[in-house]
Order: sequence, then C-alpha cells, then structure tokens
Amino acid sequence: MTVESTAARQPRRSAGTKSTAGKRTTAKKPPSTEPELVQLLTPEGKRVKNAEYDKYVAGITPEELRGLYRDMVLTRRFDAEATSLQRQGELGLWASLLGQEAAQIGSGRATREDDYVFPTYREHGVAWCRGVDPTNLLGMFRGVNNGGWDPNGNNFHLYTIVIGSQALHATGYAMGITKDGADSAVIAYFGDGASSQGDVSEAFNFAAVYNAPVVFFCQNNQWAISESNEKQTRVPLYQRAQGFGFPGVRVDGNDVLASLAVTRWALERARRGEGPALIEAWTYRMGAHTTSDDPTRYRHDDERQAWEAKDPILRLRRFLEDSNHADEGFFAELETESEALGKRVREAVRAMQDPDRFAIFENVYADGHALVDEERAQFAAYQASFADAEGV
Amino acid sequence: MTVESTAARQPRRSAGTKSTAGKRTTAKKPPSTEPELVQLLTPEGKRVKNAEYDKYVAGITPEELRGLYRDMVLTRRFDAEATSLQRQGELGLWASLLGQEAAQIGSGRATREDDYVFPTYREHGVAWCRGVDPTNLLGMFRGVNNGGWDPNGNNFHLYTIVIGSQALHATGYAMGITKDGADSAVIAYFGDGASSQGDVSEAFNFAAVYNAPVVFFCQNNQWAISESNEKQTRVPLYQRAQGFGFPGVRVDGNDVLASLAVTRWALERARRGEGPALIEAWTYRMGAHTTSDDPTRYRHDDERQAWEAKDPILRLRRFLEDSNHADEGFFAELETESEALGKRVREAVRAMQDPDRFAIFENVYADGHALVDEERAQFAAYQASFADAEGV
Amino acid sequence: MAAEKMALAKAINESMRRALETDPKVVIMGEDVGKLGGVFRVTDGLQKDFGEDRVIDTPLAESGIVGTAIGLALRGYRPVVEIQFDGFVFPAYDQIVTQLAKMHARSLGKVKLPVVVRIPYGGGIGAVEHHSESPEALFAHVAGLKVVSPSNASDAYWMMQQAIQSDDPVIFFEPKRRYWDKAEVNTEAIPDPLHRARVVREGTDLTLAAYGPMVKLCQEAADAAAEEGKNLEVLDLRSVSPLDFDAVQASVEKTRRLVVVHEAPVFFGSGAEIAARITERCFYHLEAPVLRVGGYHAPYPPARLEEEYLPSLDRVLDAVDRALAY
Amino acid sequence: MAAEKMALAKAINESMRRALETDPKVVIMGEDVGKLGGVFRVTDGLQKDFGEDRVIDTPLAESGIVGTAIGLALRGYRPVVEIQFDGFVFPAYDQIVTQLAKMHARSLGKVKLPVVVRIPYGGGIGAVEHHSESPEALFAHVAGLKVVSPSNASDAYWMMQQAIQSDDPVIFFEPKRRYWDKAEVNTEAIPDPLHRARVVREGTDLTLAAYGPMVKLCQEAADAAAEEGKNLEVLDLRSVSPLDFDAVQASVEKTRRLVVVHEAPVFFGSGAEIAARITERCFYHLEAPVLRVGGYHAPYPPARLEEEYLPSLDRVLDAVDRALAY
Ligand SMILES: Cc1ncc(C[n+]2csc(CCOP(=O)(O)OP(=O)(O)O)c2C)c(N)n1
Ligand SMILES: Cc1ncc(C[n+]2csc(CCOP(=O)(O)OP(=O)(O)O)c2C)c(N)n1
Ligand SMILES: [Mg+2]
Ligand SMILES: [Mg+2]
Repeated sequence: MTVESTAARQPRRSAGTKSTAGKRTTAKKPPSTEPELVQLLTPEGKRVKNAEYDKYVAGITPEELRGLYRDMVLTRRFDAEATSLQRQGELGLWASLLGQEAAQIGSGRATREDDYVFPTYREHGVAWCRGVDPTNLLGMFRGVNNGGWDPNGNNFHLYTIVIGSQALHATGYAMGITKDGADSAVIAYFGDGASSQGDVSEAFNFAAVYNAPVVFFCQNNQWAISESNEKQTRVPLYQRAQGFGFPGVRVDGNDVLASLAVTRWALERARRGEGPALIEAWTYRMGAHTTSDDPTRYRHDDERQAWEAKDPILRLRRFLEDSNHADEGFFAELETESEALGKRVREAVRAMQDPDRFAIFENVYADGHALVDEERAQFAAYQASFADAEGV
Repeated sequence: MTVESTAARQPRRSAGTKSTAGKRTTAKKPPSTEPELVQLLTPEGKRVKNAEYDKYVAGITPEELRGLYRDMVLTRRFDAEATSLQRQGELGLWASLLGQEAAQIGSGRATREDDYVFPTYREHGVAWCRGVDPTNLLGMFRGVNNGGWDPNGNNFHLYTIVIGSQALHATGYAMGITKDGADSAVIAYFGDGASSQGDVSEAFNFAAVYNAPVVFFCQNNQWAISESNEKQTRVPLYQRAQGFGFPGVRVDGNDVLASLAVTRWALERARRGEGPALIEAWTYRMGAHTTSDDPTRYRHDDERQAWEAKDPILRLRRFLEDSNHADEGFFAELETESEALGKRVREAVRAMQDPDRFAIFENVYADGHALVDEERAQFAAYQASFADAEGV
Repeated sequence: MAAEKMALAKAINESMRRALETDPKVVIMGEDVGKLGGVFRVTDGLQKDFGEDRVIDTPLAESGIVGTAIGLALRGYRPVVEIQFDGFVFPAYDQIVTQLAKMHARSLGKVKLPVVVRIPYGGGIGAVEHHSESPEALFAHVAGLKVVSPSNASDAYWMMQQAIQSDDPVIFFEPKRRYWDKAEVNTEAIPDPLHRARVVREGTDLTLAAYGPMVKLCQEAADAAAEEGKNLEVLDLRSVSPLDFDAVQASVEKTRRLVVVHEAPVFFGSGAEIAARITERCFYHLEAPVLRVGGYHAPYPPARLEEEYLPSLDRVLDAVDRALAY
Repeated sequence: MAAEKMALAKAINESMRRALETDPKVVIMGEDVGKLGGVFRVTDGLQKDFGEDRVIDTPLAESGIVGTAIGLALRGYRPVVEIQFDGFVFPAYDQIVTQLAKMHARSLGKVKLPVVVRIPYGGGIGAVEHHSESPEALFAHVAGLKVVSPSNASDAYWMMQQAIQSDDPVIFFEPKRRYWDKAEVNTEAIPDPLHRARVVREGTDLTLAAYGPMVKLCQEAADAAAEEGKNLEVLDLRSVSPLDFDAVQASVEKTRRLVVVHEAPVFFGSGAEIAARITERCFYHLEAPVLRVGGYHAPYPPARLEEEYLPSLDRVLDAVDRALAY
C-alpha cells in the first residue's frame, strides 16, 4: 500500500528545490509554518495541559523546578564565561549552547545516574546535569587536551566532533545494557545537521533491530553552521524514526518541563525494554555556530529576535514567579552563585597548564607500541640536544 | 506529537531481540504474517482490480503481455545457463536472479529509453529490458573484466558490488537531470540487506531534499546471504521512505503486472517533478545467494517451496492461457528461442578471451599517470626477459 | 587436543571459541557470522554453541558494525568484528580511523577499546572485484591501531588469542588464500609476542621479508633460489604496526640485501616504510637498495589477470637477482 | 587582472569562479559553501553570482556529497566538492576509494569521473581535534586517484584550473595554514603541468623536498642553513600522486642528500615512498640515507602541543645536519 508522506511540510526558504517544488501534487496537507510540538509551558510561562506527558512531571516540586531554573541559569552563565574567555584568547574556540538550555537541562535531568550519555560538542548543560565539572569541558577548547574527563566517572562520554559518530557508540552501549540484563538506558545527542549522516540512520536501524534501550535526542536548533534545517531534511526530523520502526516526538526544546517529561517518557520505555525513541527538541542556536562563525553572513537577526521571545530561562522564571515558587531571595542568591561560578571557571582556565610535550606520545596505545617508544626517545634526544647547546 | 510506529510488524523469526521483544507494549497492531502489497495478478493468474494502479496498465495489449512473459522466460533461461556455466568452470561465480524475474522485468519495462538505471549485481532481467547483450554481463563473473559494457550505451550503469553505493550515484544522476531541465528519471536497484547501509539512507535524504527524479527499487528477496530480512529491519522496508518525506509502496514482486504498474507510477511522478519514491518488491531469492553459497545451512527448503507456488512466470502463463492471449505456438516458439539464447550465451562465454596482461595498466587513469607508465614499462621488460630466456 | 593439525581458518575459529569460553565479555559480530558461519566458515558453529547474544548477525552496515562494537567495548565487552571481505571495510573506515583508533588517546587513557576487526584479505582466489585487496597500509599509517597478519595456522590461533586480549584495537588481516592451509597448532604452547617478527628460514645472501599470504611464496622462492645456490633468509614479519624493525635490521646486517614482498600496491605500501627505515638504520650495511615486490598502481584486476598482478615466484626471484646483481 | 597579488584562498576562489564562468558543467558542492562561502571563505560570493543550482549547499553527509557528485559526473557534470576539514573526509572514504577511484578502470574507460575533492588540510592553526590532519598518504596509495597540493597562491590558482579540467578524480589538498599567504597570480600565464615538481631554490649540498604547507618551511630552513654556509636545494613536489620522481632524482644526483618534509606522520607517509624509490634510483649517488621529517605516530595532538608535533625549522635543520654528517 502506498504510504504518502502525511507530514506537514516545513517552509522551504531555500531555492534549492525551487524549480520543481511547485510541481508537486501529492502533499496531502498544505505547508504549515509552526510545527506541532509537545509544550507544557508557553513562552509566557503558562502551564498548559498535555494528556500524554503531564504524568511525567506530575509530582514535580517547587524545589525541583527551582533546581531546573538554577541549572539553566548556571549553564548559561558558564557558557557566557567561556565565550568571553575565548574572546580573551584563553580558549581557542567555543561552541555556545545559548538558547538550548531547556532542551539540555530538561533531558539531562531526566537521566538516571546509571544511564549513559553520549554528547556532541555542545552539551554543556547535559554535562552539568551529569555532574561533570564545567572547567573540565574547557580543556579541548583551550587546546590542552582532546577530552578532559573520565567518561565513566559520570557516565558522560567525551565530546564527539565527527558529526553523528556517537549515535552508533550509544547504540552499541545500549546493546551491551541489554546483554547485561541491566535496566538502565542510553541517551545520544546530536543536531539537525547530524541527522543527514549515514551513521545516524545506521544507528536508528541497529537500535530498532536490537530493540536497544537508547533515546536519540536531536536538538534541532534550526541551523547546521550556515545551513537552515530545510537543507537537511524535507520533513520534520522526528518523523524519521517511524520509518525505522520506533516512535518519534517533537518537543518544545525551549520548554524545560516538556523536555524533561518527554525524555522521561522515552527513557522509561527504553528501560522497560520497549526500545529506542527519537526526540526532536525544537529550539534555536541563539549565538554563532562557534566563536569562529559569523552568522550575519547567512541569517537575519529578526529570526533570532523572534526566538528571544521564547527564551527558555525567561519562561520558567515567569512560571516560578506567577506561581510563587520562587522569591526575590532565590533569584538574588542565584545571581551570586552565578558570578561565583563565572569567577571559578575564569580562574580555573587561566590556571590550566599546557600539557607536557611528551604527552604527545602518551596513551596512543594502551599496551604500548615499539614505534611510539622509538619516536619518544628520538624526541627526547632532540630536545636534549638544545639543552646541551644552551649549556644546560 | 508522538508518532507511534503504526506498521504491521513482520514475524520475528530470529531470536536476536527475543529477550526484550515480549516486553514491548506499544505496538498498536498485532504482528501479521502477510504484508499488504499491491497485486494485480494472483499466484493463480487471476487479474485482481486495484483502484490506484490499474490505470498504469490499463491499455496493455496481449502482445505486450506476451512480451513480458517472453522477457521473463528468456531471462530465466539466460540465468540458468549462467549457473550451469559456472558449474562447468566457465564462470568464477554467478549471482542468480531466479525468482525475481517479475520484479525486474516489470520495473525494467517501465523505464523509458532516456531513463537511467543503476543496478546491483543481480539485475540481469533489468539489463535485458535495457537491451544490454546478456553475454556482456558475464565478463565480470568470468573474471575477464570488472564491468563489460558501456553504461551510456543503454543508460544502464555497471553492476555495483559495494552494497548500497549506487543509490547515491543514482541520486546524483537524478539531480543532474533536474539541472538539465530534462524530464527523464532514474531508477536505483538494491536489496533488502542494502537498506541498512548508511549510503542508502543518505541517498533517500539527498533525493528528498533535492526532490530528485529517482525511484528506489528495493527487491526484498527475504535474504541478504544468510540473514533473513528481519535482521535488517524492524518494520517493512517500504515504510522507510516516509521518514525521509516521500512515498513508499510494497508491491508483489512476483507479479510482473503489478511491478510494471507501480514502477510506471513512480517513474511518471518523478518525471513530473514530484520527486523520489521507494518501491519495495516483495519477492524471493529462489536459489543460493551466489554459486558460492550453500543456503541449506541457514534456511528451510519449505520456505522456498512455499514461494514456488507464487512463481512469477507460472502466474503470467496461467493468465495468458486463461485469457487466450497466447497459444501453444507462442510457447513452443519461445522454447526454441530460449534454447537458442542458451546456446548463444554458452558459445559466447566459451569464446571469451582472457584479457591481454597489459590490460592491468589500461584505464587506471583517463589522463595518464607517470607511475602507471613506469610500471607498465617495467612489466614489459620483465615479460620480455622470459622471452629472451626462452630464446624467442 | 594440545597439538593438532588444522587449517588456518579452523585455527582462528578455535581461537575465537576459546575466547568465547574463557571470557564472557567476548562477542562476535558481523554479517552472516551466525548460522552460516561466515562466508569462509571461520565462525562456523560458534553461534550454535554460544547463542545469538554472543555471536551476532548484524545488519548489512560496516560503519554500524564497528560503531556499535565501539559502544559495546565502552560497556566492557570485547567485540571481535568480521568484515566480510577486504574491499568492504571502507564504509567502516571513518569509525575505525576517527573513533576506534583515537579514543584511548582522546580520553587520556581512561577509555580502552579492545576491539578486533577481522578482515579476510588478499587475492589469489579468483574472486570478483573488491574481494582480493590488501589495504593494510591504509591502517598502518593510522596511529592508535595495531595491524597484524598471520601466515600460518599456529600463528593464526595464537595471534588471535593475543589480539583479543590486547587492550588496543587490532586490525587482524587474515590471508584468505591460506585459509585452507594446514599446520600444527599447539594450544598449550607459549606463543611469541604478538608484534615480534620471526625468521622462518635462515640464510646469508639476502633477506626476504613478508607477512600473511606472501610468507609461503617467499619460502618457495627461497627453496627455488637454494637450488641455484643462493642462500636466502626469510622473515615472517607477522605484524605491520608495530613493525619489528629490529628483527629486519638484524637480518639485513647479516645478509646486506633486502627484498620486501606484499600483495598490496607498492606505491605507498608497507615496502616503502620498510625500505625507508631499514635504509636509514643499515645505510652502511646495504649492498643494494631495498627492493619491493608487490601489486601495481592499478585497481586489483579481474581474476583472469590476477596472477600477472600478484607477486609470483618468478617476480620474487627476479627481484632477488636484481638485488644480488648490485 | 592578468597579474595580481592575492591570498591562496582567494586564488582558489578565483580559479573556481573562472571555471564556473567558462564551463556550465562545473558545479560546486559541500557543506556551507553557499551563503557562508565555506568556513574558510574559499567559495565566497560564488553562490551569489552563480546561483544555488551551481553552488550547492548539501546535507551534512560526506559520503552523500561524494556519492552524488559521482552521479552528477556520470550525467556530464564536473563537480568540485568541498570537504570541510581533513578529518571529515573519512565518511566519504568508501565512495572515494571503491567508486570514484575505480569507475574509470571498471568501465574499461567508458566512464570518466572528473570530480575534484577539495580538502583543507594540515595543522598550525590552533584548531580542535580532526581539524589539522594530513591524510594524503591514504589517498596516494589508492590507484585511480590523483593527489596534489599547492604551496602558493599562483599554483593554487593554476592547479585548481588543471584539476577541474582533468578527466580523472583529483584529491586537492589545500594547505589551510597558508590560505592567507599572498603571492602574485598571473591568470594569463602558461602554467607548469599539474604533476610536475618545481625547484624553488637551487642548491648543491642537500635537497629538501616538500609539498603544500611545508614548502615555505623548507625555504625558511634553506635560508637559515645558508647563513651557516650550507647551500640547500628546495623542491616543491606539488603532486603526491603521481609523484615527480624524475625531478627528485635529478636533484639528488646533484646534491646527493635528501630530506623529505611533511606534516603527516612519518610512518607509512609520503617520505617512505620517496625514500624507497629514490634510494633505488640513486643508490650510488646518495651519501646519506634519505631522512624524513614529519608527524609522529600519534593522533594529532591538542593545539597547545602542535608546535612540538609538527615539523619545525629546528627539526628540519636537525635532519639536514644529520644527513650532512654522513
Ligand atoms: C563528519 C563531519 N563533517 C563536518 C563537520 C564540520 N561541522 C562541525 S559542526 C557542523 C554542523 C553541525 O550541525 P548540527 O548537527 O545541526 O549541530 P549544531 O552545531 O547545530 O549543534 C559541521 C558541518 C564535522 N564536525 N564532522
Ligand atoms: C559494503 C559491502 N558489504 C558486504 C558485502 C558482501 N555481500 C555481498 S551481497 C551481500 C548481501 C546483500 O543482500 P541484499 O542487499 O538483500 O541483496 P541480494 O543479494 O539479496 O540481492 C553481502 C553482505 C558487499 N558486497 N558490500
Ligand atoms: Mg543544528
Ligand atoms: Mg536480499
């Protein structure tokens, strides 16, 4: 039987398919500009009911809500500090998560300690939730290492730069959980751009075939560097999952409560042995792709401004205030904590030593390698020759 | 919104996911053993109506029907000859299409001369429809070349052995058609196993994004060597398309009429600029994967026997006979033609010369390469040294 | 069965069986490795005896196979992955080069990836395209990988044991045309270290160095040369990365001449690295340049031409003559 | 604008612009090549002037990019594909090695694939992982590919013209740390053949051979050595496959000593092939073994260590001293 694409198509701003798009006759629904998504808090901070997902945040306490708020504020503060450290030359590069705090904190807080997380290079908020010291994230951006924490310390894998690779690692890890008979789950992060990589599709398929307990969490921040997401996909990304045989859902990624609820749903069903799920968190990269990028070359600022109205932190603050879940004192204290975090990060980065030059030869192999030993020795002799020359 | 997988799940014969499959609670429909598929001719040779696809074969003449029958018979005869030539040591290997004649002839006959075809290594029937001399297909299986025909001669690309690669070539070619403003289309063949390759998913996505006029024709012959297709996918393959934003349809691949109709539908919409489509032809690999394979190690013969009842040639013969579209004379003549084809192929293969040894160095580059020239000269000198030694 | 004569393929099978028996974390993955036992039957019977949870038929996707094997290794498993043929490893190349090879260093040693990637390789079996290639140089150039290739059943057995026990990723090239060659395998022996070369024939006039499928050819060449009164030493390198340059150097200091033989194209092949480094180490010992015998700079040819393309007895002897002529 | 001083990146841009103007079949493809003009601005302004049909922002999938470029080439187009950084070429490696490289031979010459794969490569820019690698050896070993790398703006301009005109696939390695180096580009000159090496400094005592980013370093080293009274010849190889061994041989027959410099790891790198072949060709001329200066057998290190990892003036001079000491 024919399965026509029933999805609402996204607006096609690019002219890439312009010439033929007009000839299509099969789209069943007219294009709509706003995708349907799971939302529990409106941009104005109003709680809206959702029959399917309310139950996943039903028992949430004011304290927990304040906790989410705190997580987002501190993450943003950390992120801003890192951006400014890059400008000061302390970091070589920074990939800001500005705007994506709710998606990351909501999903990150949904994970259990024994779950395992596979991030991209932008999941500073998730790292925060996992208890990774934020200063550890900065090593690779400063250029002192390529991954500065023990993945098994917090079940938070290293940042992965080759787009999409980690989706397969996550799936394999989840297959291992099944083999172990454990009831934990895995969550794999990736972006809208990454969805185009073959590895991500292969991961979807392996996960489905082995019914692996893995949640694919795609932060659709609308951009892959300069490419808007309609250059990556013809239909909403959450629908990709269906073709591989598992559910997909689009959540308001600027709504921390909805992100928490939907991720809990997905992780719980994974833990119950119901297999993978795909979550598309609809959000926005408020800043540049990285500090090397200049978004004014490819996008209008009014788009960014429109998203500013949907700010994830602001909306939770409105909700907290409207429902009297937080008072002035809380916000003031958080402000202080924020500044302290910024200071700590600043100082930690400035104190970061360059690695010893012999680190080049360390850890290339776990069991050693004759050539590495030989080259290390030659390198040492070469270095020593200068010491000799300098009469040291 | 959540999109639960609504597909009928296929029977899961393998124990690969056994441990967890029972825990699933979300499947909305119970597993069904027979997938729904587009069928115009029953195994018994009865014509059944189909509101959507009848129109694509509405005007078909008895002569054309006999033509399809002839194509299938001759293809099978050719295939059998090749298998036997392999047994005689004339070919190193053969990949038989036995059982897949209807899928290939139906789809192949749906192509227009200016369409372009990208086969796997098993599309002998499609090659036949494109007018490629069948003896040309045998060169690579004999080991005298790696591709023995001019792809542009019949718009039939070379056989591709690296599974799935050609799906991207097909998509790129189709993108070129769009650029040229032409109204032809491309058809890319691949197997159920190939659907797992990242390249195939990337091809789906590129095709969707660029709205390329390419038809993906997946012959699901139930097996990828020893792996039954539920080891490749959790849900029916034709559904894969939907997640990329184009239609998918499952057709009875043992029904030449349905294969013709569905492929015409897909090619016509591609030519009209309506973009890609996926056709899953539900069929069966009646023989071994190749002559090197021993299917008794991994599948029961009763499965094969069940499929014998759905034989593509038999059912068209029944229909032709029942509707008096063909008489004894036709079948007798075809028998003679078949034998002549077998003989011609046999003789042609036996007459095939080994390539000249210097062919190793030919065509490595179009514009030449100094090292190839140097090695060719060294090789010549080396060969000549024996001639000298032998006093020639 | 302490010592038994068995085919090389069977030796690998027995070695994996032993690993599956002794270490519950060992899993076998690949296309058709289950009921079929692999297209070369190297995994024959393993799924039957260890179940589908430990001997896993995967979807047809090499990147997926290696990528999920990495994930399994992160979870504490020791996957032994089969790539069906040499020419089909390339879809997995990204996972191998950017992830498998580098994750230990990236994590500053926190993460180990004990993954074995088995690749039946090389020609001489009359196969169609992509089924006869020798891509070892493409892995040896990549730091973080170890690359080995046994030449006989006994090494196949023991090197597989060692590869599985290694905490580093090992690309394990199996000489497919030698799969059916039998040799004595002593499963209670104390094996040589995995990356140590071995003199398989002592000689004085010239060293032939090879690994995998070409060792046997070199031995035959040495036999033939002996009839002409030339006394060749034959070195089975066994490991391509690391490469046992000390052993090659020791041999060359004795024989003063070296010919390297491999099936892979000569251009940028293993022979280049060996020639460069040995020339540096033995500059004053060498009486002739290191000569290389290998494939040409051309795609692996159709089967009817492979005998012309591959190193042969005569081509090896031709190089020997040329080296001795200096 | 017959002759103009421009940056290397701009020269490539101008060269692609000229190709887009003169041949309607030329198309540019890649991630972010459109409005952004690529992360290095090498395609700056091209989409604006030639439209989205000819300068195509692709989905983020390197295999897809190269695979569809092959399809476009089959349809008669001449795609110039950008891989964003060296370390991201590997997802496309399968398409490059098994399809792009081999289709001309597979088709017995019936099919030509004039595809240029542009890869900004090499280190020295303080980048994060995967953004500083030099994988040229992994392409040079593969028959069917041509591999080139310009060292200056003029060559960048002309070699890109020639690469686009070539009917063979060309892997075009762009020395990203030299993108901003300016040089005179004469757009009406008669360029050297694409695969011909060039003596960029004549000398008598030793030959320094390099390509891409290391040519400038070798020139600086030659300057420094000159101050010590050593007269070095510097050879810009320009092409890695084919490699102009005749030019290297001619130089070495004169200078009798050779040091090869590249950023890629030494082990199985270009230097190995050059050393092996030149030693064979110039066995009686060489007064010292061919020495190699390059990366270590380790993943490209974090930026703070790259100066230690990369060939430097001192490391080149150290090798020169060692070679001269023989
Ligand atoms: C395989 C690969 N190709 C290209 C790149 C260069 N690159 C880095 S980030 C990026 C865009 C990623 O977009 P997306 O997946 O949407 O994630 P986001 O950066 O928006 O979080 C690209 C192309 C890469 N890192 N890896
Ligand atoms: C990349 C790659 N991996 C593995 C193989 C080995 N191989 C050849 S055919 C085949 C199975 C293909 O199954 P399917 O796609 O269903 O096609 P069928 O043979 O059934 O027509 C495999 C694994 C290959 N040719 N290419
Ligand atoms: Mg994005
Ligand atoms: Mg199949």
